[in-house]
Amino acid sequence: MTQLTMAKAINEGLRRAMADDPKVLLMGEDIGKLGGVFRITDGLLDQFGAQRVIDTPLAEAGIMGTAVGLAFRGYRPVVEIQFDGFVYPAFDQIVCQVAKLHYRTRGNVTMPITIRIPWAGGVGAAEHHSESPEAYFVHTSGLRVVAVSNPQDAYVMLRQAIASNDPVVYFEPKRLYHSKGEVDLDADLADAPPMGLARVAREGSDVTLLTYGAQVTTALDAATAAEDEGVSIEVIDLRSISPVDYRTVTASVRKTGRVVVTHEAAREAGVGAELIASVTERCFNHLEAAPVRVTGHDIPYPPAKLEKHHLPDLDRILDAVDRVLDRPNSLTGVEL
Amino acid sequence: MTQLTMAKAINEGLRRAMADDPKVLLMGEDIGKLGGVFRITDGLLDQFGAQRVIDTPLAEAGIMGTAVGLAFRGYRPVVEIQFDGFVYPAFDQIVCQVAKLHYRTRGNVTMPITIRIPWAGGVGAAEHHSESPEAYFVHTSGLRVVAVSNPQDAYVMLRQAIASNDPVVYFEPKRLYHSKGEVDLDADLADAPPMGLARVAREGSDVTLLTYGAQVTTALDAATAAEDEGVSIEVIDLRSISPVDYRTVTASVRKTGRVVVTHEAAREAGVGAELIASVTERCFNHLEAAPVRVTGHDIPYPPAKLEKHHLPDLDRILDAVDRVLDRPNSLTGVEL
Amino acid sequence: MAHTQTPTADVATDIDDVARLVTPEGERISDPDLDRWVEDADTSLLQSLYRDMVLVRRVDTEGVALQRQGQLGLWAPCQGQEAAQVGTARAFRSDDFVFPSYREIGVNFVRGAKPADFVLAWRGEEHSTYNPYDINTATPQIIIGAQALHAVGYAMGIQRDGTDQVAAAYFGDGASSQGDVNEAMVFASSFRSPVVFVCTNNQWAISEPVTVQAKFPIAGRAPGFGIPSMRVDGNDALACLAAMRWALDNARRGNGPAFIEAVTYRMGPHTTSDDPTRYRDKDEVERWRRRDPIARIEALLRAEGAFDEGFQSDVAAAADALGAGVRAAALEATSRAPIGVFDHVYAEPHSGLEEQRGWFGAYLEGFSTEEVAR
Amino acid sequence: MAHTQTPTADVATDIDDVARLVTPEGERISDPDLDRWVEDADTSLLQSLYRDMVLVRRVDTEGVALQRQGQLGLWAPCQGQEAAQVGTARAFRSDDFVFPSYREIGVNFVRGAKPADFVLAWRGEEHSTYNPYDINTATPQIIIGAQALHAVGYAMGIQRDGTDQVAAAYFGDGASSQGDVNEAMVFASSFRSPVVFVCTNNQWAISEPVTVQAKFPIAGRAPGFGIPSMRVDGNDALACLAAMRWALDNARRGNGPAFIEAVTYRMGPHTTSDDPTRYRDKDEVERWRRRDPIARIEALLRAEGAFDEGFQSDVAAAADALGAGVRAAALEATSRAPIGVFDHVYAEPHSGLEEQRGWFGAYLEGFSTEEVAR
Ligand SMILES: Cc1ncc(C[n+]2csc(CCOP(=O)(O)OP(=O)(O)O)c2C)c(N)n1
Ligand SMILES: Cc1ncc(C[n+]2csc(CCOP(=O)(O)OP(=O)(O)O)c2C)c(N)n1
Ligand SMILES: [Mg+2]
Ligand SMILES: [Mg+2]
Repeated sequence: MTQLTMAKAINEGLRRAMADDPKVLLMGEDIGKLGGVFRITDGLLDQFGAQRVIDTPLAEAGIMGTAVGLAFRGYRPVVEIQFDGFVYPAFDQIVCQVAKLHYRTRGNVTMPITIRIPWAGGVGAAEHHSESPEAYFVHTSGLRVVAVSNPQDAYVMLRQAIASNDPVVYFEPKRLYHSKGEVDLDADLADAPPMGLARVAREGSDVTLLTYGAQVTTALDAATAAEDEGVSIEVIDLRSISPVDYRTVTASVRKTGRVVVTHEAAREAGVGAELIASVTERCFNHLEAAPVRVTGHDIPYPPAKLEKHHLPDLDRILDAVDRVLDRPNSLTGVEL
Repeated sequence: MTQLTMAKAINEGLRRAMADDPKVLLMGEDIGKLGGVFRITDGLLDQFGAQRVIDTPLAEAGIMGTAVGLAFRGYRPVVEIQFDGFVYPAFDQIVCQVAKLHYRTRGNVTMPITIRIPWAGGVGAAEHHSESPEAYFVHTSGLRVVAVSNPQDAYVMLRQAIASNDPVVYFEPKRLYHSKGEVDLDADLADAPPMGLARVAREGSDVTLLTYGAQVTTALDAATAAEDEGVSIEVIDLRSISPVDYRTVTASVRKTGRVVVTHEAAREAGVGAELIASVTERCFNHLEAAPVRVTGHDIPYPPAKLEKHHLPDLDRILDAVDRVLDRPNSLTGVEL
Repeated sequence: MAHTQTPTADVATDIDDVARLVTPEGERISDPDLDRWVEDADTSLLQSLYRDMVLVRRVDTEGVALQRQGQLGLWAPCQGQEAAQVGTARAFRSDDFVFPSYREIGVNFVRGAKPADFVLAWRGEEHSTYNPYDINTATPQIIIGAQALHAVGYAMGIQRDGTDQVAAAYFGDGASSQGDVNEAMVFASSFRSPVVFVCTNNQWAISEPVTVQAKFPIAGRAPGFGIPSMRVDGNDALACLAAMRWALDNARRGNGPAFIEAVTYRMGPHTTSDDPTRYRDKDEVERWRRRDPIARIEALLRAEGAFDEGFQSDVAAAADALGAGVRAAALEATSRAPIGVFDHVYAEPHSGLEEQRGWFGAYLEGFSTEEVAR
Repeated sequence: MAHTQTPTADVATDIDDVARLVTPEGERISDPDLDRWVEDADTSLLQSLYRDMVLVRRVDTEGVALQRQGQLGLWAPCQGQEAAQVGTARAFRSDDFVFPSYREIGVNFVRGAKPADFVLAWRGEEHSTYNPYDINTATPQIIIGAQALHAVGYAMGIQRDGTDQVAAAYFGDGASSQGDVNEAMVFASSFRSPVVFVCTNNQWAISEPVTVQAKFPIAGRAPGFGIPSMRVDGNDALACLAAMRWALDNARRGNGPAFIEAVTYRMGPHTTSDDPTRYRDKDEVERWRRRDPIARIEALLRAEGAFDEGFQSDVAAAADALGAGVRAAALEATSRAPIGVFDHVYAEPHSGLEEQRGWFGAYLEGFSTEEVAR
């Protein structure tokens, strides 16, 4: 076990995947000499050379489209999108090609492409640098979508994503890049929990709190705070948001009967909507209260000085917990 | 009142909007001499000239980006995307520019752009020609999204969309283009129901069936069939899927206590997820059963000969109705 | 370079400003750029080009007929473009990899597509039939221009593998406007990748004449990206073969990408759903009919005394057999079972989809039981 | 045109292959293409160019300082690019409409941006401050290349209004790779719209040298699209002014788009978050320091005897005042109230958002009551 930041854990995950399989290539803007704007690819150009760590022209559709061609040729491209807000020029190639080619070719062509996206807010960034676009990919059949919350998962799940023969969108919460944790660098993928499995990050009995990515930290903080008030929250780190591990989720909900979901992305047709719809469908008779979402507002990401009023924080989560527990909360008396 | 096909009603809506406001322009591929591949713009080039009916180069990002520039200049572009599956190259301009410019400029710049999308399946088309991408836009803050189900709405709501100072994505169900209905061509927009209002398409008391677009027809057929079995279904045509008229929706759900949602789009993080999450949140104590979705599978749109096994039809809807009524259904005994 | 650059002359619509080896009348002429690439062009090569084009036209005619008879949902005819497709495609090695668009019937024919491969997708049975690796040809692309990038990426893979293969992308004049095609030129130039872009300028993108996309020759764009280009008579199979050999050789020798604009004409509608009388003159079509690519080689062969009855009947027989094969493939097609819609979404087990497959299976079962019960 | 086109010479990195009116040493020279556009270039014009550049540099220095002091979240310095920005922007009429990128501090200064307009967005108070219609300049664009299309669309609007205004887009060498920029050239050429593309080739796109984007001069691309172009010394304010006047005049007279590549250098980091020592040589930076755009005009003015103390102290005072204004604007900034995040999402009432605003309002209220209660 080694103490690593999440950024370093991802770096090590890439290094290991490249060492294990010569078909693994990295592509992106500024990933070479600079090591990426977040230094995630630091040292990899030196170690693996310019044929495998490719600084591309500044064009995301171009990056994704050439990654598709490389996959046709048997390569396993790992694409870095520089920031969450710059994935949209590549959207057509992702939705129409990356996600559909295996289906289109009746399984003859695989698209083992990993799309790494430094992701979400809370870092005081400029416009387009704090987006949470995950629902777009969750809604896109043919993709898998994961979001990591700690260095160990970041390391293992990246390797799993790269090893997968399916395309995987891999979300890296920017605001956790510098957070540290134990990482087992020798982890054998065969022994590691599969990429699709959710993790009970904290056990609890009163309320199930579903989340992923950086919000796991916020959720755990909320659970600690709630404990002081005598409320026991079970926090589930989904890890994979498509598919979702409903076995773990429903087991928890059947136990608690109360559900709060939190994510940074906008609420409308977000991942939270899917979680609540699915949980309601699966656990209706166990629910004691309507599941509640705590999400970003349905607004464009606001200027940095205002982001704290947009991002769901501990207080907003606790307010929602009060709501599912039918205790006084901000919406008490408000008709929905 | 005149009997018109939906295609003709949309054509008349465009004609009227162009006649009313010289700032309204049409842009798209093949919309000039050809009148569009669905003939929706038939005759408009002749009537309004090439300065207002613009055959563009074959590049959707280009169309959307130049529409943004025209909006900056005070124009009201109505963009035709030739088929649902070709909107993705324009996604970046839609998400980062069209949806956000009003916010970014603190209201100084408006984006009165209408994006018309011939939409969804059931017409035996080739790949990429039967997509239901509406959830992507519903999840995008800053846009409004409507989906029409009959010629009268098509005519009035198109004019409302064009008159709106907000960007509106306007979905036209291809498989209803040739369906006919009464249209009041002299409709005064001031008297018409606002674009954001849902419509109770058929009253009923046992189950609320929420849908939009071409599925309204299927839903009404299902309601008729259910009546024979003594089940009274209230069908709500949402018309606007962002924002949703929850006043109308919750009034119905509070009455019936049972909800089925149907749409063609994939299930995961689709509009149905949002509807169920919101309805559950708003009407939990009135719900007698878990709301159920009947949607396209979470697969890429299948080849035409198989689309009937993908699209939710009358039988699948009735099966879901059985489920919310706790009557024997395909999932009886299946653990979710 | 000069600091100030003005565009080349506006000849986008000058269809005779092209490199050519056989005139529309069937006369063999010389071209300084092309000659060296077809020194082997003897009668038998010309005959085989002719033969391939006739067979391709037969596939096309059969496709249109099958669509009219309701056997196919749609068909995108390639009539008029046989030389551009067959001529260029014949220059490939079998281990080169080709990314075609939906209209490249002739390219796929040369690559080795089987009769069923031409019709089952248009029939709506499958999105695609052949295994791309069997004929080193990707599934025909419908998203305009997307495949140009795929070809560049594939070529980047070739570079990494150190082989002398070449990747190629086919796209239309309309596609030249797409960002993807331009980004493909940027990437190909930046990485000097072994890729050939073949832009089939058939004068139309559905109803839009090429002048909506380009007021200047499309071939003139590539050099700005550092890519040598050639504008060739797309109705001259020999010239197309020569140009493609030049481009492939250039790539194979490590000189990077090349661009070919094949100037030709879409004789038919865009697809069987299209009505070209709404937007183009009969005269234009008639003018191009006089440049027919098959008639041109036929005239040359006749002049050379190499168009005897034996040859003609051989070709006719092969065409008939192929046509019958295509027809049979359409008529004998069967559809996948309903539950088959779930096949091949993912390459590895997927808990969500497996569950949905189960639900739908239960539904189908219950449904059939019910049917039986009634 | 010739049927076969080979690219122009590989001079992407030849920074002296440019049109120029003032040498790096400050000598006024003649250029056959540019001379006629600056016949009015007397001392006072040169002084005012100098003055503007000094003021812009002061804004830039102040921005960097404010960021270092934690007053701004980020800053994208324009040092080294003052001539490319000021020189071109000075050619506009106030009723032309400009679409800048995030680095066009000098362009926005010339357009009339106020001190607060330079800092409040980087401070994170607002996405943008000025009303675009007040200075006929769009909000600086962060999505690389997107604004090129906006400028073309705006120019299409100008055409419809029948005025002789011009739209312009500024973007970088990196942006030249984006599909949007290339599509912008396609549309501009197709519609012959009055738009000028200014590509600021500052040699770097963050850590990537221009050779990743282009092995051949970027200015060489436009002619392939039918757009005349000019490659100009971007550190020569007079040459930039002249080139832009040529381009604007061309557009104003109805001849359609033009393209300018201003060859310059980003002296600083990409942004204050960047560490250029990781990817570029100090030597390169030093070489470019000797081509400083401000020093160059200063040398010329000195040679002309027009750089006396009075002028110098006037400029210094103006720069100090502007710097102080920028600083004050940052320090005095206040943030919107929390509920203000909901402002201006839609132009018209929106039931969903109003409801959410209400919920959040209730939450904020309850929260403050609670706070008080504790
Ligand atoms: C991204 C995208 N936009 C629009 C279309 C619809 N469409 C199909 S073919 C076509 C015209 C293509 O013209 P061209 O590139 O010249 O090829 P051709 O059909 O002439 O072979 C269009 C607009 C599409 N398939 N993909
Ligand atoms: C679509 C998109 N992709 C990536 C980025 C991240 N990014 C910001 S600036 C930049 C480099 C831009 O280089 P260039 O166009 O040369 O402009 P310069 O910064 O040199 O002025 C990159 C990659 C972005 N803002 N937008
Ligand atoms: Mg064409
Ligand atoms: Mg640059």
